Amino acid sequence: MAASITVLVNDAHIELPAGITLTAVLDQLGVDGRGTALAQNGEVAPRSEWPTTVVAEGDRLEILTVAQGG
Amino acid sequence: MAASITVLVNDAHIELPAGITLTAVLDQLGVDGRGTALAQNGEVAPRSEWPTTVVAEGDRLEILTVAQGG
Amino acid sequence: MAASITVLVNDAHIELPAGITLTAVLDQLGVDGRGTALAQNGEVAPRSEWPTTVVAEGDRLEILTVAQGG
Amino acid sequence: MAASITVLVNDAHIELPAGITLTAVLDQLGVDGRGTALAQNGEVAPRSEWPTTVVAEGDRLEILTVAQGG
Amino acid sequence: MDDPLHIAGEAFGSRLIMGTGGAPSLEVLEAALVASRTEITTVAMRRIDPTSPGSVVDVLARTGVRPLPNTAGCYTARDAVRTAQLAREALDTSWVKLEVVADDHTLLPDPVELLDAAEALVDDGFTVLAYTNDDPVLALRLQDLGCAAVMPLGAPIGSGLGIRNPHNISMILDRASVPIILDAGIGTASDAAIAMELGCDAVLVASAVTRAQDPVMMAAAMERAVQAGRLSHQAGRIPRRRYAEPSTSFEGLADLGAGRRP
Amino acid sequence: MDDPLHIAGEAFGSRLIMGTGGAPSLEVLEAALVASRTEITTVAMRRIDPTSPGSVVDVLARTGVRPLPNTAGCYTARDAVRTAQLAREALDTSWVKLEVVADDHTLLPDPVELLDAAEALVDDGFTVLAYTNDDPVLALRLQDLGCAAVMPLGAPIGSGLGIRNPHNISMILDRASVPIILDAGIGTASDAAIAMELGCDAVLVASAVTRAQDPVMMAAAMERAVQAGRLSHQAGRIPRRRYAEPSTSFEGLADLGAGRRP
Amino acid sequence: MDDPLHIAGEAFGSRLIMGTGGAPSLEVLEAALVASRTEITTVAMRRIDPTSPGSVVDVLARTGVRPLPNTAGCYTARDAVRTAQLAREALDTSWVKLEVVADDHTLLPDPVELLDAAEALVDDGFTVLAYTNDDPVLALRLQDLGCAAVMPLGAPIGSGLGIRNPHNISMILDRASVPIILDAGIGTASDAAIAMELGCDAVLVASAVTRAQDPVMMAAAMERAVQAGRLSHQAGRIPRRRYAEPSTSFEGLADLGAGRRP
Amino acid sequence: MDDPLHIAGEAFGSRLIMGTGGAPSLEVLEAALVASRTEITTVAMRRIDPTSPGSVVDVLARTGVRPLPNTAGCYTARDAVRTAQLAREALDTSWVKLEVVADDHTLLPDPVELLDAAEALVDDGFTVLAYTNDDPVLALRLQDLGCAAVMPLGAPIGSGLGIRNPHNISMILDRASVPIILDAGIGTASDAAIAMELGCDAVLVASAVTRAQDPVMMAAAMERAVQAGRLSHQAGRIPRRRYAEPSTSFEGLADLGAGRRP
Repeated sequence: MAASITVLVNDAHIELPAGITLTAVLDQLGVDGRGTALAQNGEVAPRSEWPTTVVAEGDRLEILTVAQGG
Repeated sequence: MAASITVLVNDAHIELPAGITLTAVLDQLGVDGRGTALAQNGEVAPRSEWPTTVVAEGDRLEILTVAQGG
Repeated sequence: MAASITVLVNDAHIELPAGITLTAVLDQLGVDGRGTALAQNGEVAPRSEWPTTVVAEGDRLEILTVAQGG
Repeated sequence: MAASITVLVNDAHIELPAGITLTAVLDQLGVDGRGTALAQNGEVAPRSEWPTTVVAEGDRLEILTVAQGG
Repeated sequence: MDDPLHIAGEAFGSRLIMGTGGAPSLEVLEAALVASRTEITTVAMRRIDPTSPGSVVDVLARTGVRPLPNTAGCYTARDAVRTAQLAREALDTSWVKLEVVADDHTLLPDPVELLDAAEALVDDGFTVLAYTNDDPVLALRLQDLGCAAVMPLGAPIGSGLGIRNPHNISMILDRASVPIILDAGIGTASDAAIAMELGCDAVLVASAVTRAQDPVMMAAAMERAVQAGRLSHQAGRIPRRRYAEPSTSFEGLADLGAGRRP
Repeated sequence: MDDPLHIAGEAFGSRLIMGTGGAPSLEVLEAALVASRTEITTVAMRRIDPTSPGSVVDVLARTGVRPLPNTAGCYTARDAVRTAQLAREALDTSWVKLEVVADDHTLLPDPVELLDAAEALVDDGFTVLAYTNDDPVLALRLQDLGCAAVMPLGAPIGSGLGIRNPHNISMILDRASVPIILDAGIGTASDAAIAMELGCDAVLVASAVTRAQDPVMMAAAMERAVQAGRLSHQAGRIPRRRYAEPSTSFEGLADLGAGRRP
Repeated sequence: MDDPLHIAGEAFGSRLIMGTGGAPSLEVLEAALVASRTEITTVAMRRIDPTSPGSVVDVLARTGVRPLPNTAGCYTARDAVRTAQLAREALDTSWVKLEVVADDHTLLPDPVELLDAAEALVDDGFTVLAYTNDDPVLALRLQDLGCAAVMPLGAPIGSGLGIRNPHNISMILDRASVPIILDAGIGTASDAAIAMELGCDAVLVASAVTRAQDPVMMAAAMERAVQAGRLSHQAGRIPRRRYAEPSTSFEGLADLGAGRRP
Repeated sequence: MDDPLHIAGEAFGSRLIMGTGGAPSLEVLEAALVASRTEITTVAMRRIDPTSPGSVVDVLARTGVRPLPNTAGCYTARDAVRTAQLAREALDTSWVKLEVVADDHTLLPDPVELLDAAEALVDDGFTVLAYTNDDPVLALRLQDLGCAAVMPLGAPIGSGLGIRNPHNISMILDRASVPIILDAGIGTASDAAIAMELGCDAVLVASAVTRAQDPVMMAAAMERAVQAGRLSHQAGRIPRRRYAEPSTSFEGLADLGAGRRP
């Protein structure tokens, strides 16, 4: 039985399976990867490392995307 | 018994004694002559002629004075 | 032998055959009629009357044309 | 026989008696002390210490005064 | 034709009127007229000059731009009326840009002679487009006399000083029932755009184009400027605000661990 | 491509940059982008919002306009750098419009934080287009730090006040060795034309278009205004004169019998 | 008297003319007249009102300020002439501030009626100070008709918009042979200073003082502003420069060991 | 003392500060100082010049005007601090007008060095009056650092261009908790009046007076202009209106038989 972790995504607490990668987080949240960026605990997570970067209990994730801006 | 005439003074009908002079009209109306001018039937009445100018029935008088103005 | 007349054309004295019409004056001066107007002795000469209007000794003619203007 | 030192005063080399004080320098140069300030080797020399501060060989002195300024 | 300009019942696709005066050559004039996309161009009546090569008439014929004769150089109503009548014969048009100036130093209109001339020409069947100063009273009088368009100046002819008194132009527009065409004073493209943004129906430029260093390029600039000003006027500009109004929303701003906005 | 704008070695046919902020809908935004003919458009980085229908990403894809991410909402160099790095990941671009503001009332840049951020981003390989106030000293510092373009404001963001201090913009241009892009404050088309006539290389508009009553029409107005201003700048305007200069010559004036000019 | 203003051969020590219209009370009017140090004040002719307490006549008597009757409210030359003649009887003065307006919305002068009235009044022996718009042609006509002073407006009466077209005022001054008195439009003290700096001989203010929140203080402000502008005009201002010109010399700058100027 | 100016707890009767730089002679300087009625005047620190006849020190002694030393000519915080310290010794004052400029072409302040110097001088016990550009952010930073007054420029030093960006000055005033003294750029008296009408607490002029054709007369002009602007600011000006507002009432208008108003 898979353990679960709690992660702070964009200021909201979300429960995710332990060992989940950043790529899988986006999939699970239904986020289209286009125009998207990720910060893990305040550090930029390069897109090339999303498939191999594992999320840990208590991590702070910022998932950003392109929005209208002046 | 003196006859009376009706005169239009500043658009108001006023009854005055027949044979009255412009000077007397001002007296009767309690108008201080300083800064005052008179037009009789649309013509300027020079101040020097007020004592001798007689007002007739139906005359139009404009009695003007100095007022605030830009 | 044809008599000649002297006419003032645009302030210049020019000798022309007696009995000449306005149309013929333009021809003689090599003026293309397009965009052209004529005044005879200060009066506008309508284009329709050029062929029949005769020029007299001492006439003042203004021959104008379209020029650059603001 | 008194030894002399060479001092850079406002970028000019000047010969002065050894052991001379700042106050004496001003006297010697005929400088009225009013509105005057002194820097010795780039450091501000407080007015109260002028009488006791001795100038050494090779010192850089800046002697400034009040001038017109916007 | 999109958003046409109507003068005396006729429709024009361009809101730029170009004057022909001041061009260094007929070739440059022709190229500038084409670049400006104007449909109306002013011309003057002058004595024939047998020595001059080529003619404005040919340029008009080739470009198909409609000539609008002016009465430039007239100081009296009498001269202006006579000049308009001669132009009518020459160009077979009853349209005239009426100019009656007071002196050749300012080239400003003489109000009394101008009104007299306008009245006489309207009576004689002319379609009068009247060049005037920026006095709202005079503009209204010209309109009431039956002028087909009123052409207030922005600044003295050829001065390039732009629109010196936008408030007057704006007051003229408030009471306008005929087209208001900004005439004289335009120096550069933004001046023309400003005129249109104020609400003018059209702009006339002459020296600003013909005496620019590159008249053809400036004609192209004016063409775009008049369009820009017209579109901008109709699009409804944003209000002026004393302080900033973010174009980028603060909503959804990331928390990147550093200090947030004060 | 005629008269292209070069930024960091890349050439652009349009000198108008449009911001995407403030549009009432993505449909209007897309239509305005098309009408503006812009080739670069600014975007922000914000948290994903699963409830929002459609995405700016799709608009960019359909229109083919290149996105220029900004760092709007950042008050510190640290946040701005982090935001730029995130945008680089999201959009695969090392270009960034750098904004570091001092407060959300004026949205004016914080000079010290701005310089720090610019230096850090240039060091990190970014192509930095720096939004700044109109201080010629700060503009020169940003240029010297290696910014690819300097973007002085005309007036506070979204204020629509136009170019408050053309003299400062002009002094900035005097010492510019990189493109100067007028950013912020544009309210109407003539403001954009004036910016270009001053000699700016390009203009950025956001609110002036997206918040106009008719954003698409205003986008078209801005497109023409920027062209008008650019052409006018290059065509060489006539000098300003105190008095009139006739566009119609007095030569060849007819003598019609009345009084001649005084 | 230092630097007096001459009108029709009479000398005045103050170059500020105050209008009496618009004051909240005769007491405030009197205090403002005193604070303004004016020597001439305009008044109107109106029907006697037996109910009104006190009179402008008493204020004039107490302050010793010379009254200048106006023809405000007249739309025709005929009415203006008649009003001037009545004022002459009332105040025993042949001086008149001539106003002939076209409508009560703009209160702008009617050029044709104004010229007719000016001519008639000059013929009738009046000393005419003519209120006019800022048209240099009309101003010159009034001067040529024999007006003793010409009073161009800065902006519509009571609008407080200042001097909308300094260039026109300046052109009027170029050809002036009688005093030019800036009349109408002044909103604040700096407007009056600017008028004098342009070279006007005097300034007339009414609403700007009488309708200010504190009329007496504003009268004092105007008194100083007119002096400031006059002195400044005569003192000869510094030229405008594009770049800085140090007021503090770099000569004798100390070498304090740090980097010297770049 | 009526309506005094307070700086760092001291009260001054005059709101005009005069700079001593640029005067053609000490005699003219002294006469101008007297005419200006200033109570504070800026001076610089420069190397002694044994050849110069007379001294500013004597002028200060005779006129009793308080000297305010500046740090003109400094490009770094280090130099500015050192100069202030020397001035403190020379003049026994802890007041300093802080100037740290970026280059001698613009004489505009270097924001980073300026902030550093201000902080150091405040820490060292100085009463700092900081010359700055018109950036509202920088002005607020200086105020927050403890400066006793903030002195934004109207335009580059000595340029005489007036107040180029009144909107910025106005935004600075909105957040001011210390006196705001308009410094640099004043060219003529009306510029000073405008500064005060915007709400500035005082004005500093140097070149505008000392380099005028008649410096003493210009000093008198500035004295009145500052008073005029201050009084006007406090008196509460009339609102601006688009159309006319009669200063003469239409009530009681005579019926003189001709046409009444339309």
